[in-house]
Amino acid sequence: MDMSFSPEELAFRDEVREFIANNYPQELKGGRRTRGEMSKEDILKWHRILYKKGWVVPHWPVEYGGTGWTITQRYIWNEENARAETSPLLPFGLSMVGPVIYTFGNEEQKKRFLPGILSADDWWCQGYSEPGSGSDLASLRTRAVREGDHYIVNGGKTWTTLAQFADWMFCLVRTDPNAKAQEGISFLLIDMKTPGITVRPIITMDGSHEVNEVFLEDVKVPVENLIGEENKGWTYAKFLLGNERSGIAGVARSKKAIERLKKIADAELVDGEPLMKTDEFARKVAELEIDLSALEVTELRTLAAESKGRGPGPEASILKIKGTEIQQRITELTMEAVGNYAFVQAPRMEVTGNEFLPGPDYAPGVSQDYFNMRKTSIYGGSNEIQHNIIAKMVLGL
Amino acid sequence: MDMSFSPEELAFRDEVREFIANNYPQELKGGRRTRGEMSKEDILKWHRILYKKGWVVPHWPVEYGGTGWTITQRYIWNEENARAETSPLLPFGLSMVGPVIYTFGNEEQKKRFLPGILSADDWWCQGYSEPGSGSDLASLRTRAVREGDHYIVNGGKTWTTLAQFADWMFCLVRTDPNAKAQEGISFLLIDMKTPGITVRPIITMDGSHEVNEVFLEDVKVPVENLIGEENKGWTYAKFLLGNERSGIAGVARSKKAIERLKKIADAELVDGEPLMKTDEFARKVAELEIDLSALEVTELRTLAAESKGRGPGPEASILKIKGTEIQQRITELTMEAVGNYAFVQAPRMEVTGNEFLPGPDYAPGVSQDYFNMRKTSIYGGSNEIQHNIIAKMVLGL
Amino acid sequence: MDFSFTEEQTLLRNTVQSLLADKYDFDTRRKVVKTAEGWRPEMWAQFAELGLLAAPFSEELGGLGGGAIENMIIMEEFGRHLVVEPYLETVVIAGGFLREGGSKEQQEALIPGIIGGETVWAFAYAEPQGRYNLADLTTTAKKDGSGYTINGYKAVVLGAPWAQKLIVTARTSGAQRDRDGISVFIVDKSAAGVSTRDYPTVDGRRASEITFENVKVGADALIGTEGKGLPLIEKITDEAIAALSAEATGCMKELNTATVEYCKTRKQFGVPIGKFQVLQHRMVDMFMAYEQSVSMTYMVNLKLGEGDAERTKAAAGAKVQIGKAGRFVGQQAVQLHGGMGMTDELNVGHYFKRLTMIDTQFGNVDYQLKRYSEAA
Amino acid sequence: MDFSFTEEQTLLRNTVQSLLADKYDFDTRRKVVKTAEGWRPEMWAQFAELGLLAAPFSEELGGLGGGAIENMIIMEEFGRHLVVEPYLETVVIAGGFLREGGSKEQQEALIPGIIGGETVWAFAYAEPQGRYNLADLTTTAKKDGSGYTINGYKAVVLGAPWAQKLIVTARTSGAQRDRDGISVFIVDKSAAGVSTRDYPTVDGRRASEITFENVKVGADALIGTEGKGLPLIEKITDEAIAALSAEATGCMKELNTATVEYCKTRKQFGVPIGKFQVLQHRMVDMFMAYEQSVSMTYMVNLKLGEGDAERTKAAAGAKVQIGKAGRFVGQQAVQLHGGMGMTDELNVGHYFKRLTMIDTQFGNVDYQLKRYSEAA
Repeated sequence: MDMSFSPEELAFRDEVREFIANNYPQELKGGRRTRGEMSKEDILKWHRILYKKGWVVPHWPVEYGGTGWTITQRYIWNEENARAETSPLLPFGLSMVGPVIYTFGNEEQKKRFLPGILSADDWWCQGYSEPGSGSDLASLRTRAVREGDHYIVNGGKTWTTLAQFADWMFCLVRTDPNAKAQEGISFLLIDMKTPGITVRPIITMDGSHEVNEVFLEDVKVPVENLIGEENKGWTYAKFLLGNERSGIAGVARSKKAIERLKKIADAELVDGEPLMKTDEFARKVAELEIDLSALEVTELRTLAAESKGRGPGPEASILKIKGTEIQQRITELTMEAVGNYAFVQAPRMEVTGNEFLPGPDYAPGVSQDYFNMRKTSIYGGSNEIQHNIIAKMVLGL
Repeated sequence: MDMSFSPEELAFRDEVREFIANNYPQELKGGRRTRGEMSKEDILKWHRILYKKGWVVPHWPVEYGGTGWTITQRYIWNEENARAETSPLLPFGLSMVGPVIYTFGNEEQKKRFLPGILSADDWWCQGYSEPGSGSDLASLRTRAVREGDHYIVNGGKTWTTLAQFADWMFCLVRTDPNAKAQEGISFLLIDMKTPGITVRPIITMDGSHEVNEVFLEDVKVPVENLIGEENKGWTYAKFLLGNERSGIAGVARSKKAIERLKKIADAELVDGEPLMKTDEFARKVAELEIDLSALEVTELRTLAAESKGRGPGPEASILKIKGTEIQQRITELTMEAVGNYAFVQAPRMEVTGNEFLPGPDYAPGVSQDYFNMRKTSIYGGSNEIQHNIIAKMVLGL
Repeated sequence: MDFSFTEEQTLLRNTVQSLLADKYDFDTRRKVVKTAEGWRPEMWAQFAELGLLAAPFSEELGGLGGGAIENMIIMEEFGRHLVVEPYLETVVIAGGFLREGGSKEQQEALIPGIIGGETVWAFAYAEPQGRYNLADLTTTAKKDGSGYTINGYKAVVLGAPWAQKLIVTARTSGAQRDRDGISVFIVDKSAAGVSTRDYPTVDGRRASEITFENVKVGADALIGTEGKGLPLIEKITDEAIAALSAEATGCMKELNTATVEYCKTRKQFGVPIGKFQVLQHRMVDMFMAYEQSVSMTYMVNLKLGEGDAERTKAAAGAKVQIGKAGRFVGQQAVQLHGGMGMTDELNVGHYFKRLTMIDTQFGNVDYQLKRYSEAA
Repeated sequence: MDFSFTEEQTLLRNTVQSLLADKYDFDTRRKVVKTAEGWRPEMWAQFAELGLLAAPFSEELGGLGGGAIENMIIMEEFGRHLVVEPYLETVVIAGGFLREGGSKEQQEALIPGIIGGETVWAFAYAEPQGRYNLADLTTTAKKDGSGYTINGYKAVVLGAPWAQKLIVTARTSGAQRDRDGISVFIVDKSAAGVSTRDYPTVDGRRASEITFENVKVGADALIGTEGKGLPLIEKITDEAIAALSAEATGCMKELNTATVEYCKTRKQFGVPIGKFQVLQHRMVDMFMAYEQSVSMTYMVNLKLGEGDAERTKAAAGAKVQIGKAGRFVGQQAVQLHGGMGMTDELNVGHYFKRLTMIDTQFGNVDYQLKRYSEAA
């Protein structure tokens, strides 16, 4: 047992740190803008730099563009990115559909789609949830009917993150209406420019436009865009969800967010003393830091097990539950820290730069961050569903 | 709306206060011994004094011995008893079987049993739970078979509080084995001296002997000891459980217990300062006091509704849940307050008076009180069951 | 001891309920808060017309002879409809200052304007460095002839964009956090030297940052005794807390009803999600949090007339209770509504945001817990 | 980075497991703790024989060359069986003081007695007024010729009834809570002037109150430098915390296993209670609390060799985690076992009681939270 880095790992850390310092776009620095406030090009800038460097998919097999890093190196990579507050890469291509394509796709599909994912020439979005499906993903009702060498797709998807920018959508559709819930589902790749697709924004309570409804009306999708076998889509969907959860603990970014919280609480005054020096606030932050320390080791233990061929497995649900609880709590305490200025509503879209934002620089938007983060215990399989998974798969209940 | 007392009510309070001061037995003063540590005679002393005064069953109808007090007067009575830390009266006769007998019993039974309940010449215990039944009371398996003018009872009861002293047990038995769970149950009164009854102590983890197993082997019970109709016992059982819950909030006693906690926390030192002056402990006590204030008003609201003929109803489940949570929390903080001396094990039975009990007087036994109070969220319908009741009966889920 | 409402009080509640049911549905409100104005002066006029703005004033002041319970009833119903109009600031707070601390002249001059709906008020008390401490003031009022000159900065003055008049707390003597030396003034928002910058708040209201630069007011601008303003300020903010508690219970009531309703109809895995025991118990906990909040709201509103210590405990206790309950109920209502709960379209998120901000207003749970434990 | 155990460590665990499975079943333990002695010296001899008491000592000190990880493994297994014998006090604490602070002579004279099982130690550090503050000492040691004279009172000295030797903290200079001026002494329990009163503890152990009245010790009784003992005391209590954390995870593991097992077999309303979603989620929360505790236990045991600040954070953090998790897991294990969980007969209550007391030992959650937040 050992929690320290080897000299090689330390050298790697320095290399990574230097690369980020030299290459992360100046204009993006400062962190913590939500994607709802960023332009499409800003969102992609860092991706494109990493693509050039060959570091855009450390978690992929080397043959498809992976870096071949060890688990520890990937841990360091994540840590360093969080430390520098780089804007996170979009997961839809890199962590979601990419691995599905290289694992279950045919050679044609790999050739056709992987390069665009790596280069970010193709922007992907996720067509999983439907109005009414929620946590019960398998209840989806979007239909795809084979007609010659096309499927005709009708239905709708919702909570589709950043679909407003998307070139492609990976989509679960029902191809056998008579099969039981989880059977009869297929995994289709759909060009967002196909006629019959309409994207309607959903504004969330914090004022952001991150998610959308996508309406599909007689959308023609070539059969060669089917991944794997027809009616076996649920297998690929579950594989994807398993991948999605593994990064969700967000430990490194939460560490950074706590640093920021502490700085704010140092600047805020209670009776002339820094808020951070008050017993009560200090304790709340300490509890949060301890929770996060524990989660960090829990994640490392999971990664260690993974690197030995075990897992990720249902234990990953712990990472989702605890990770999102911590993220939510950080935003909650940050909002608390700014006191009366928590009232300030910062514009989330169409920022003109002329808005009057009172109070210290760090204050505007913190309440909205808190409101926004409530989504994390709902999406990606709600935390209740994660409890069900552990109860069933780990405890055997 | 008004939360203050009228002049008449204030006069009543003074009368009650004076009566308690003049009549509560000197040797019982000081409060908070658990019944597991008291002799049978000590437990009954206060009861007998109140019986003489005519104040032993303020909640009964006047015709059966009640005082005819208003809801507010009963509230004052409870408050004053808690204030003086009088030892609570046993509920088994006064609050449980007594009301069942005067509500559902025949004239004979009323004449035969009510006087002994009032005078405490009869000590009652409750034969409800069985090994294996737990919160699912209706699953009971103790059988009573009619033979001539007797029932022959076989089976066993458990968690029978203070059965070691009991003269009588009110008992749920199955008289129709073919009926569905809640049907086919009857309500019998059993003389504990009847041959075939064995009482075995259950020692709880705090070292007390409060509860017992009661084995029933071919116990002959005269048919005139059946309450109401055969196979209708569930109705009476539910009536009894409803009554049981209404007093369970324990607000007045919890107030007194918080006072005691605060005194302990004033005496305990942290770096030379009273624990009660530390920010963290003061806040925890404040949270508890606020919870209790809210519960007090909630109880008053329930009583007010009751006095207008509504309720008690399933809202009483709130009183059980919050009341027991608060009682548990008080013992938890009291244990915390004494620091290292929480380790001390005080004798709970067979006290010789010669035991060495280190630390301040208030310390020995506080951990055991905490352990003991864990029972309150289990018995009387576990707090999970109370949640089910509210979900179903109040929220209609 | 009595927890029932009088006939007049029940009538008042019915009046408010039918007005709001008619004119204050969620979609209307959503549109209104997005306009440049952000509120409806014509709604305010209706409030006046129906006597709501007169409810808590005594008859000799031209009111309807009500008090805290009337405020409670109105604010609870306002909470249920997320009413943004500044009843709290104008009637409860400014009205409270005038009633409790104002001279007969001030009362006669100013209360009719409140009751008639002509004057809207805001309460400029918080300062950036002061957080929730009402005595932590750097705004000063210097004696200047028979009047005063006010200099300073007030943060997050809710409702100020709509107001004509301000209640301003300022230091006439003493050091920054002294309890003594604080005074309360009436200032016209249009007075020379008052400048405001307005902005929207996350709960659909408007606020201003206000700078006072050599603002001259007369001797008649002072409410109560010079330098002895803090006890009055504390009393009135406790009255505001009592009213906010009622608003919060209104919000929670709606959230609980909506959540139970949603869970009864929304199906997942083939059954209404309200059949899942974990969600059932969650809703029971939400229900209990609401009931306990109602209890504390009754308590504080019934104890506003008691001595300082008892009033403080009741107000701080109520604020802690509604702060904790509001957070829990709000978060869980969103959680149980799933993605829908996150949207701007549904009312759930709006109640949640308002409850969150109520916790901040006049000091959050932490602040009030400390205040509670320090009260004698 | 590596979270795997060596072959030797796995072997050690297996050894402990099979010994305890064989000799330390719950019923045997229950009988033993009710005897007058309260422990089994013959079990201690077996520990010695199997090399457990040698595990964390270096080979040059006659040990097996292990360290914190070995303590962790042993204590976790001891936690699973509620072992009462004083491994913590003798091997971890006294052994730790000698290893980290003892002179070569002290080590050579005393460690063999620990390893061989001949000497049992206890740690007399807490005082009634001091609560959890290791520096809050009124016990004094006055220079007396080449040696010292000790006077004072120590509270709740766990395992002392079984011990021959004591580690005693005392003030050689400075004021009551000064960090400087604290020294650590070895005192024979049989020395003149040492008097003890023994009593049972709620978790089935024994403790003593100890009075020191003009107890004379030689210069060789001092561990480390006179007046500079506090950093050493802090380091060793952190090692004790690391070991206690492991013990706590052992207790939680057993409680979780027992609870899941019970809920699978116990039926209510016709189904195993483990089918009720509320109980399922409760058990998932218990499982997560356990996993997070294991993580913090690994962390503190891996960081004992780091600088003071980092070690303090790891130890305080672990103590907070196991304090909170232990309380939750213990309470819920009792709750889910219903009435059975309340009985003395079932092991559940005993794990719960031990977990409760572990929180108190060396400072509870509140104390350690403060310590964590004050660590640089």
